[in-house]
Amino acid sequence: MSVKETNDPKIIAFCCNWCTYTGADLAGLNRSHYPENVHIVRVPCSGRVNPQFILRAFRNGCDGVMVCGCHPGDCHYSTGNYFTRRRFTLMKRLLEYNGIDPGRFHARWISGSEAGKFRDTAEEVTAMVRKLGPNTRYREYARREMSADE
Amino acid sequence: MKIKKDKFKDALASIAKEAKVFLPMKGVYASEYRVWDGAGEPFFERNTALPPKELLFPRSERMYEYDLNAGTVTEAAPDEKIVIAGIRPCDVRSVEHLDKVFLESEYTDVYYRARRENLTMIAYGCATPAPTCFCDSMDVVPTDAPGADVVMNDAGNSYVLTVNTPKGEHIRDLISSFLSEGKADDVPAVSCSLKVEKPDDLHKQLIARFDDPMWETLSDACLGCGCCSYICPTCYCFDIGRENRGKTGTAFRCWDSCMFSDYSRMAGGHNPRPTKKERLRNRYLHKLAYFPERYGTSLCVGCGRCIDKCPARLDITNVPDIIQGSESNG
Amino acid sequence: MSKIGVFVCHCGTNIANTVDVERAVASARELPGVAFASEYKYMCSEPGQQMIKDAIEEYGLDRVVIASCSPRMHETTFRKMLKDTKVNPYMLEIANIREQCSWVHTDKAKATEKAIRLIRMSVAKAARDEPLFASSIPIEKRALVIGGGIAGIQAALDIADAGHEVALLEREPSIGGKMAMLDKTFPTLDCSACISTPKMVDAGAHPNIKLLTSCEVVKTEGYIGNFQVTIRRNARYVNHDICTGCGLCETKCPVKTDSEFNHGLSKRPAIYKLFPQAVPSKPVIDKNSCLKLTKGKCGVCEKVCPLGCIDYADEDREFTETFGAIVFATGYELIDWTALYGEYGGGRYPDMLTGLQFERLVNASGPTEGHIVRPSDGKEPKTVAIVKCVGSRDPKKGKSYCSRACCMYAAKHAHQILDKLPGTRVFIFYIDVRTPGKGYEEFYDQTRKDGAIYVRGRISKIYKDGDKLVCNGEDTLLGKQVKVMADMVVLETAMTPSSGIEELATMFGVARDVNDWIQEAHPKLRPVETQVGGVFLAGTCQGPRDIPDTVAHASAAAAKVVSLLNKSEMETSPMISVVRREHCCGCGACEKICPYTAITLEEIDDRVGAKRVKRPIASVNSGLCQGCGACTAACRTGAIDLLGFRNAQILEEVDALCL
Amino acid sequence: MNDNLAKMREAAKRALESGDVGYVIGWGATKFPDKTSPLFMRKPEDAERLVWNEYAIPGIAKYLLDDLYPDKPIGVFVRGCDSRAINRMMKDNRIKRENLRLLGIPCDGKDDERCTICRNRNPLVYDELLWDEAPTPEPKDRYFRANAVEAMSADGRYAYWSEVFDQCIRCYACRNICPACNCKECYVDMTATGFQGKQHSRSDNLIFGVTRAFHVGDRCIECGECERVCPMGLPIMGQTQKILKDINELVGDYESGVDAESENYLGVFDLDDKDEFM
Repeated sequence: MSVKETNDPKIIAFCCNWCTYTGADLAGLNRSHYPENVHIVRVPCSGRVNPQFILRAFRNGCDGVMVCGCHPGDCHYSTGNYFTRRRFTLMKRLLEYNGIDPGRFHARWISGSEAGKFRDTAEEVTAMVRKLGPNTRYREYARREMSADE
Repeated sequence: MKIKKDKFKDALASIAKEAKVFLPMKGVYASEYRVWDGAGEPFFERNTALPPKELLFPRSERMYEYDLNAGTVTEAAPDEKIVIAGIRPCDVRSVEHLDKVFLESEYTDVYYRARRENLTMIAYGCATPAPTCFCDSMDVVPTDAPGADVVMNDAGNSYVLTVNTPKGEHIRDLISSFLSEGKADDVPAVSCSLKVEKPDDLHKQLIARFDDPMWETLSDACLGCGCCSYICPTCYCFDIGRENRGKTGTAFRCWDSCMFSDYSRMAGGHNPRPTKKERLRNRYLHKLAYFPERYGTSLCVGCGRCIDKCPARLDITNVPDIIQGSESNG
Repeated sequence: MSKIGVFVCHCGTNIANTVDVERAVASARELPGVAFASEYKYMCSEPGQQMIKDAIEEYGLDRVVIASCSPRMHETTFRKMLKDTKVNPYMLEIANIREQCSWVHTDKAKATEKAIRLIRMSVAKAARDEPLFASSIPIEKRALVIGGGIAGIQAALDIADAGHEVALLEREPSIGGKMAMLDKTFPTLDCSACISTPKMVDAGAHPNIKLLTSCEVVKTEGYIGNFQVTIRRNARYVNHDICTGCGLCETKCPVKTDSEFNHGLSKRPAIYKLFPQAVPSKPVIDKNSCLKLTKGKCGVCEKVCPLGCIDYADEDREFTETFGAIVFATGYELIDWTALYGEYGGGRYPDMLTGLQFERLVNASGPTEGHIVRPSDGKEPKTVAIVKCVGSRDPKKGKSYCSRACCMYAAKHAHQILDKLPGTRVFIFYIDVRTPGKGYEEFYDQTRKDGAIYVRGRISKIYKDGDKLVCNGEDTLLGKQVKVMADMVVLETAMTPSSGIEELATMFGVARDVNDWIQEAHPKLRPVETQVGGVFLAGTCQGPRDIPDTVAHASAAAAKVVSLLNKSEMETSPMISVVRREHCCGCGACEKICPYTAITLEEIDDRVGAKRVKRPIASVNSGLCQGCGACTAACRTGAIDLLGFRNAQILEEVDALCL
Repeated sequence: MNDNLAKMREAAKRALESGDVGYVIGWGATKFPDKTSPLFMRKPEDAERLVWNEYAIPGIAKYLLDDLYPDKPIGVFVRGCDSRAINRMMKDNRIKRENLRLLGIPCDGKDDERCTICRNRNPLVYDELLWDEAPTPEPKDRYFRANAVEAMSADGRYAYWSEVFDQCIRCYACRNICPACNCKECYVDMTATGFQGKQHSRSDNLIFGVTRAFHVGDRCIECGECERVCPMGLPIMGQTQKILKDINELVGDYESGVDAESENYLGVFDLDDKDEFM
């Protein structure tokens, strides 16, 4: 099974427990539908997300990555997302600078009540990543026959 | 036998029909033995930044792949024929040393063997040693490489070829249409400017001075990076790792360096070589004492790469200098 | 190898309708480390839980993955369940296949695939779970209430009545705060002193309350249940242990200086009680105006004191006490309008008063014994202008917020003027009239009926013309310029946080909002807590409010304190940061990023070669750490990690998704 | 022998003779005229081996991390770049000022491309200044590498960095010379956590490159030593320059190591920070 055959992107979303994860749960309660491609990893705070997680996700085969947390000012831990903002503003630019398409990495503020925004973001990111096709950059193929580096 | 320089590429093209040809070439950032694309110019003026060991002992090598779902293990079996055209005599000597380690000791390394058997070396007799070169002090003749399959020397507008082995004869047959008669004995002698005087029992003296304060001075400026090991043609340490993906995965090995602090760190945290002093001493002793003790020859071939590239300008030739100095002083 | 049990819940049909549960179970069974996998209709039900317990017993499981609804629903339930088993409650992962899978997807095949991936991620994370143990910290059953106004008094009384010791700290020489200065309280017009002084006396006499007047907090360490607070008692120069408060000294003191309590409308001696009903009812010496202390001359009070209480050698003294809980009741101040409103004369005209000055003026125990007269000439005013929102709702010059109490006390002031000086013309300049409180709208109506003239508009300029204060403004309802020739102007100025709040908040690590009010932990659901465990809020330190709200807020804070102090120890979450000492280089990046000051650099003994050295490493205070993990992302080495969400665990989840 | 070298030898000798310092770090000759090697002088007579010429290029401050608990202060000759390195390591709590004896030597610029972007030839922290400061010439484009890469297309940038990191041999010389890379243990060696694959593959090399840059990023003192020491001659300042360029664009003038107090960009925040996330 070659990765290039399918275009069913894998998208990972690091979501803070207090806002976005709750917002995603609310999307569930509302029965809002979005693509199956988005998978949430629960973290206590977006400030917990180490930029190296993103590199690892691209390395091992994610086609898109999201980092989501509370809106600035709403952090459950009062200041975590301010650091997230600084950290990922730089990281996003650095990734683009290294040739990762901006469509593959998204940082968003989604509150616990913004179920609609979560759904819309999931749809939007999936569409964008699907258009870009499978990610090969920074990708480490586990087996030789799968190697398809550019 | 001779080959006109303007026929050299045609000859390479003939070889390239049945083997992957590597030439010393300039890269965008550093020179190395690169796959010849049919057009690239050889870079004979200096030895390459990277040694040829990568072709036998890759930086990172997949050893086997496994699939627990299918219950299969697939071992890598490199079978690509490789010809290095223009390998320097110092580097040929380094391959001879690697052979000792990977083939001639009680354990044979299957991956190395597979690659080695498929390798043909056409040496290029060195006419332009760099200021950091000292191979002739390490028993290498710059213009000759008995360990190579073919030796090639610059003779004005042509190269003079000497065939040493059956593999060499095969190369000769492949390129016979470009060859003409010619003698090899007109190759002028070449001498390195950097000379290293070393006593015959250097390895014994070094081991005797295991606790000498000189190691501290020698390692003062060491940064503890792996530069010297990785550009050394004879450093052969590796680490084995695994890339697991669920029930499938790959075992790989990759270069490692005894200059790294975590190289000798044990699981419990103890490190028998806790500082750069012990680590640099180990590397120098490996080159100049342990290997000679075991195999009867210095592991250092005098290619000078480590002197040239060391960020702190450490110089392995200072070691025999100190011994020689204290010998002549004492 | 771990022995993971995977339990997939149908949630009736909530999950099972969209996810092929059987397939999910079959696929989970194949995962590395999984020893058992099964499904059930309702995992959270009694039989569901029993099934998990039985499987743990039967298959010797050491960790559990439950694929069900959101962990926000039932993580606690399942943790509690695991308490009765051999599996540590933190060796549990929940794969959210309801809210984040079956409810949001329709294609059963695809949803099943996704559920399988989510379960795989949870299993991978669970394989790296480690047993965690909630630790408990002992609770010192004493509270410190900072600020002795009505909020502090109320909180202290409530806590003390519940049987806990309270220290009530006040930087002034008496408790009482702003409420003690007020004349009457709206809307009932009962006398402020009549209702607040008994509370002051109660607080002073309560066996569980220790008054710390003339005291300030200088340093604090520790955390919830165990704050070590260093307090400075400023020198009083009067030995309160023997002083009976007879007041002789006050009458003989030759100094006359502005009375703080009367806002400069009268004078007081250098040895003084803040006000007649002060608690403690004993004087102190103001070292800045006392002749003996400033010039070395005088000493009258020492001579007249029958008990020898005067001690000019008294010094500031620091002491440290331990408290389990802290209540901030630091109150408010009025904004300094003179610096902001040059167009109102900037404080040059004596007949312009702030609301609190007016309170003293109209107060029977105030400088004029309650007669409303002009400070400049002692004449009764015939026309009074009351200007609201001075500094409030004025983002350009003052504060953007509404100070909440002013509408009502402006009405009260108008009422008092009309009551005491019938026939006076009272103009109230306002932006809006806000009367959200019991009886408030009725009071406002009554004031208008009494004759107060409400003019909608800001005053743009006040200047003196003869002995009149000319107030220029616009009536925005009529769209006409108005000019009032007033004899007296009362400015109802904005409330701002008490001075010193920044230092105090910083000491405790408590956050402030943009206006420097203390930030509550949650604006709706945790209005009396701060984000620092064990530090609570009472009254206007959190934002402007009136007396009833302040008292309610204070009692709420007291209830929180009491429920904390009723425990002898408190369980803390074990999902906190941990430091690998051998990897930590002590750079302090984590220390700066921690919102709870939970990380400090600690010197540890280490060996470098043969040398014994001391080196700094990060150290996590388990009482303060809330488990946000911000520190982990700041650590380049990865020496600090978050239990329950370790770097390696998150990476395992990533890897498992990528399979 | 030039005057400045005489002053340096004198200062080193004096310091060693007085017994105030355990040793002094400077530059010594090698067998090759165009190369110097960091020199550790332990005895007064060692000062005679000191050299100071256009090849006295290697950064020497990083060696302070090899001896964090010296019995006596360590003497170090400090140029502008060395002084910023020292500030950097002091800010990161790695070295203590009282363990240092800083001999300030205003630099005249070296025979190295990276010195053309130097903003501080004069040392910013020192105990004594051996000769007069001279103004630092107007530096060339601070972001010369980053600007060049930014001008490429996304595919071009990926191709560019792939070519660079395909050549990377992961010797970590860049890490080991860098004064901002001052962790006790590097994340690279934390194999149990697994942030960094050990394979010498394009992806793991690229990930090393980006991670190194991000870890150094707001701490980079722009000395260029990472490039100087790279045995493969890789233009890796292009990564750190990009981060510094972005920081300067986001919050205005930002430089690391000019003092030992200023906070790191990523260690603080501002409520009004630019928000590029929706």
